[in-house]
Amino acid sequence: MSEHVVPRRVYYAIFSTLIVLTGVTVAVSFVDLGPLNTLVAMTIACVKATFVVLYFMHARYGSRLIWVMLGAGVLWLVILIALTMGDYASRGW
Amino acid sequence: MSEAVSRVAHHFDDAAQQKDAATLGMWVFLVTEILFFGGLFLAYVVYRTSFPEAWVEASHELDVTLGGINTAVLILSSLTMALAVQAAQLGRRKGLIVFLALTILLGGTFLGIKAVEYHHKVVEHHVPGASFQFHGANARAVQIFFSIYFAMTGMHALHMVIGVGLLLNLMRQGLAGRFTPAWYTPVEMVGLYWHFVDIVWIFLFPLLYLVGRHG
Amino acid sequence: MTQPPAPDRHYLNVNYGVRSWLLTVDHKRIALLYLGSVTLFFMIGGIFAMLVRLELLTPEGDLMQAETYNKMFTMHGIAMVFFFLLPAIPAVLGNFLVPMMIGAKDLAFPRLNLLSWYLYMIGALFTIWAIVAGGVDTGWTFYTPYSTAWSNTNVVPVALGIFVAGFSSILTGLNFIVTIHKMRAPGLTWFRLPLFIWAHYATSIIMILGTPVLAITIVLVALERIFHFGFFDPALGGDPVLFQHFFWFYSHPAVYIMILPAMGVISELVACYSRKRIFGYSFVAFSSLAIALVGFLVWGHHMFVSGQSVYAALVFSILSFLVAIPSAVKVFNWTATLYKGRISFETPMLYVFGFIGLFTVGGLTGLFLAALGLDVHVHDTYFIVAHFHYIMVGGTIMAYLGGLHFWWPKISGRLYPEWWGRLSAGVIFVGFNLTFFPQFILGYLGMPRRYHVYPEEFQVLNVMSSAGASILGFGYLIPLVYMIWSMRYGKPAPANPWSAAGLEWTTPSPPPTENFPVTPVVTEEAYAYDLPARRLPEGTHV
Amino acid sequence: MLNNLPFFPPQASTSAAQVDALYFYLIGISGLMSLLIAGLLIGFAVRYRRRSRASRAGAVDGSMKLELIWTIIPFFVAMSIFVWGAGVFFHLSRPPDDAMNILVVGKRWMWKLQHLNGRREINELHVPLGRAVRLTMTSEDVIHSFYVPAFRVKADVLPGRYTSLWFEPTRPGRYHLFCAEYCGTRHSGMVGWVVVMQPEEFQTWLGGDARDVAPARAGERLFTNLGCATCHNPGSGARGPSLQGVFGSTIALKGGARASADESYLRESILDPQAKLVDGYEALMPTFRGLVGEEGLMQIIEYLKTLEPAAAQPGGTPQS
Repeated sequence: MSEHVVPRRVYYAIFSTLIVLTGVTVAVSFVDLGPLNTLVAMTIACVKATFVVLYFMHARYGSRLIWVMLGAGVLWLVILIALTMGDYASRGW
Repeated sequence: MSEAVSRVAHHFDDAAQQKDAATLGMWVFLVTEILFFGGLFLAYVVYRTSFPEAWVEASHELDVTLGGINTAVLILSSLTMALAVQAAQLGRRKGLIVFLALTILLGGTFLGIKAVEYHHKVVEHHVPGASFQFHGANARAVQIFFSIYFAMTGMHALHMVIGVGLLLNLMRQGLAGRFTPAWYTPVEMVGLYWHFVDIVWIFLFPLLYLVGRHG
Repeated sequence: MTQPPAPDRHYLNVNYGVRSWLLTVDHKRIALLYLGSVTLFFMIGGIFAMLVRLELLTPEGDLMQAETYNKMFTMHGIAMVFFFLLPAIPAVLGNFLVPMMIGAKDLAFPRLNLLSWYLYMIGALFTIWAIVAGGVDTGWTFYTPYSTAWSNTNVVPVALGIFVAGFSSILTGLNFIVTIHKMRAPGLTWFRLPLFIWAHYATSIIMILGTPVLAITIVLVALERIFHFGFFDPALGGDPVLFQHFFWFYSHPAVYIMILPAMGVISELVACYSRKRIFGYSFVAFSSLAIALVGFLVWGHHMFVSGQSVYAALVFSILSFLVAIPSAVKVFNWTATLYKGRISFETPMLYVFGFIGLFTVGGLTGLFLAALGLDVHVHDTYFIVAHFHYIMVGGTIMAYLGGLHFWWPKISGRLYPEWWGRLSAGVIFVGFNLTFFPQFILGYLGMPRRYHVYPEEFQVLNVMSSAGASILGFGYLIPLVYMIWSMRYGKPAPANPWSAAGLEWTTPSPPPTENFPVTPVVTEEAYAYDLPARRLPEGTHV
Repeated sequence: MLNNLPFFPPQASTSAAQVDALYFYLIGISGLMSLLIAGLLIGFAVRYRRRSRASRAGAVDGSMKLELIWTIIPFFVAMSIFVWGAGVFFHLSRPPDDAMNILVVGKRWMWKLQHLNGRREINELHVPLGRAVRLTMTSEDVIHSFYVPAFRVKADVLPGRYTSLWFEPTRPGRYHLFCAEYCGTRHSGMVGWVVVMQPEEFQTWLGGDARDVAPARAGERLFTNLGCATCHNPGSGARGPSLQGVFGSTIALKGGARASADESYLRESILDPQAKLVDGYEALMPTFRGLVGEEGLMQIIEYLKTLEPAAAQPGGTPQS
């Protein structure tokens, strides 16, 4: 009944990638990229989160349904932030 | 290996259906957690766009090294958690106990470092409310930053404490030999929860600690 | 379809005693636990409603003080919204029927289901304690900065009660989603599912994606009120309009949590009593999903005059018109189902007619509020009060009573007294319209909500409304009496008194604990009313 | 035009007629739809009741054509309502430039109003017939909402921010003023009257005895007492940006952004100077929060509106 067993070296590889990415995000934050800083920090965080979801949480081997659920959760967060910020951004017009 | 009795509840047809149901249920719960923390991220986005300078000033009050160490500690605990789940999957009871212990230890370390940071904030009067003091002109906006900082990291720490409690419970069950390769669902479910809490911190760290560091 | 041997053992008499009820994990018993607690809170909310209506008989505030009145309408709102309307159909009818309709033995997580009921009761006890300890006067919407800085009533205890009860809703939604995905009987594909299941699946999505945002809003309100963390209070630098975004992001989809299960019940009833397949099955099913999804994009129509930007108001207004379309499609499909059917007028069907009529009025008045220019005038007036009562009372409660009567034989194993049922449905319909239609006129005249005293020229309409409220209140007592009466003295019910289609009717009434001796295999479409086995010999009176 | 209809609010402003027209359009649509649905319900119920002999042949349980019809037609009807509603909303949210400005401060359970010549009123507002009036409103505590049903206008009054609404009265008389956002114990007591008078009557009333100093002059006195003039003077080398002709101008901010100096910007700059730093000036200005109340802020802003841009203003910001 055992599902897909992820070889250990994959876990170690993912772990080291995450540590490296953490270092990168800290380093990049000390470089002045103007508004890009936040964008880069968030992209790196999303990449790290995707790695954790795919390999540590076995989403890669799980069913399509899990991906739909996760996608819905993230999309709803985006809806919440986007429509609210829509109000804040357009107040000055 | 002891008889691989798979404990199937009466209302399920077979163990696979039960495991699928448990996994789907856990993921749906994690979606509610995404929306729960999402509210805090909304407050963060709204107030950062309203007070950009104050955000930079306030973020400089946080200790990047402690934050960075904590991030590494949490990522390491995710690794040990994943290895614990794998050990349970392969029936290596000793490995499961060791990795669970390591994850609990790392969780404790994270909470310890967090306690140090909170103490530092109390000493510096950065806790919002009556005791809040901040030189500089942006005191009101900086106080909002710290309101959001304590709400986010406090809620995250609360989830860590719950996670450590769940892990201790897993240790007790693991020592009693309840997990077999045919039935180790609780270990995997706590694993999913733990990885989620780690992902929340992966977003909290840059958003709170790394704002305009180049200034 | 052979009639399974009616075992004398069923879920009600399998064992007795308080422990067998308080520690049950049988979804049917948990549904009855919810039935009891939900009815209790309906009565509590109803008493507050009567006190509010009595006060409004006269323009002066002579029945009670201003703060008492403010606590009355606040507790009416909280008791009705969070402790009756949100759980009613999903937790009572949903818990009982979702497993039976899909041929499962129980929900996916029975213990989680019992935990949901306990969380609901803990939240309820918090709220009752807050009522006893002096009540709360912020309105069920607890807007800031009034709720966090100015009100000196029990805001945090009630907020905590709602926070805990919110998790009951989340766990129920989670249970339904997993059950519907993973535990359907063999052969029961998605498009053979009863529309009751589709409606509860859409409702569960809203429970999962919306309720957590209310939970975090309550945490932030508590942090701001107790520790002065500045989130929503301008004195601390926060923005009160941000609270309204947080609150309405959940609270508008919450009104779809209240109406979607009602629509599911109506789809079942209209098909059964027309002896005909539902018209446009897939359109009605997808309308439920469309309402659930688009329902999350429209919350800004609660804030057209609250300082929100003009352009954001435009976006929310156009989206609010889009969310009205699926509801209209459903009403047209129900009406079309009646065409060339064989309609009979038992009590549940009377509730169906009541529902379709009143929900249409409720929905159409929603268009008034979505129109920006009009909402400026009618926002926060009795026009809004009338609109949402037409949907909540005229819609959800009518469908809840209809569903309760329809499945009562299956739940209790007894038949309710038919003529009493029809009488009470009529009284409720008349009382309802007399109560709430005058409020539309009051609203356009400009009478604001939550007013303890009001100008004299509004008195005539308020007296009519209060008169209607007493008829409505009396109308609701009648079913309470005869339903309890029927538990002991009602005629024993056959397995399928209405010759309805649906797996839940293939088991004896009341069903055994495991619902089906052998898991059924589904071979036919949903609502297969024109199959010979289902055709009623002419002339038999049901 | 509809002023004698029973159970109907008086039409006393230019926008009342527009809102009512939209209201009757919607009543028409809803009436039609309700009759259609009710008619079909009752008709089918009678015609196809269980015992009736009507033929059931051709019973159908779905038709794509019908579904499309009753999706597309409601969609276009809904869009027509949306467009009309948005039109009225834009009319309601755009005050004419020549509107007469009146300052409103909402305070738990009363309305404090002040005309520009200094005349103060509590829970009463006298306005001249046929002249657009613009209210600049703020609250000293919780959210209130200024609502005059006869004019069909309403706007929330938010603490910590200015909101505004406008109307042009078309019919003399006394009309209800309500607070429409729940604000605590005596929320239902926070009511008053809007009195529409003939223009000449209004002028004599305005010049009446109980007259306070005009907000602009009171603002000037505050401007000097609080020491604003020490930094904000038109002379070159002043530490603060010159405020000559600042109201309505576009300010170049540090970091390249630009902001239009409306009442909210000026109020925020007095209470949170660091929120928007003017380009080329140091962040020296202390906050005046707590030193000046809501009315004082309004008076200072009225004073700033009276400052004309100096003739030869080197690099002065243009008057909008």
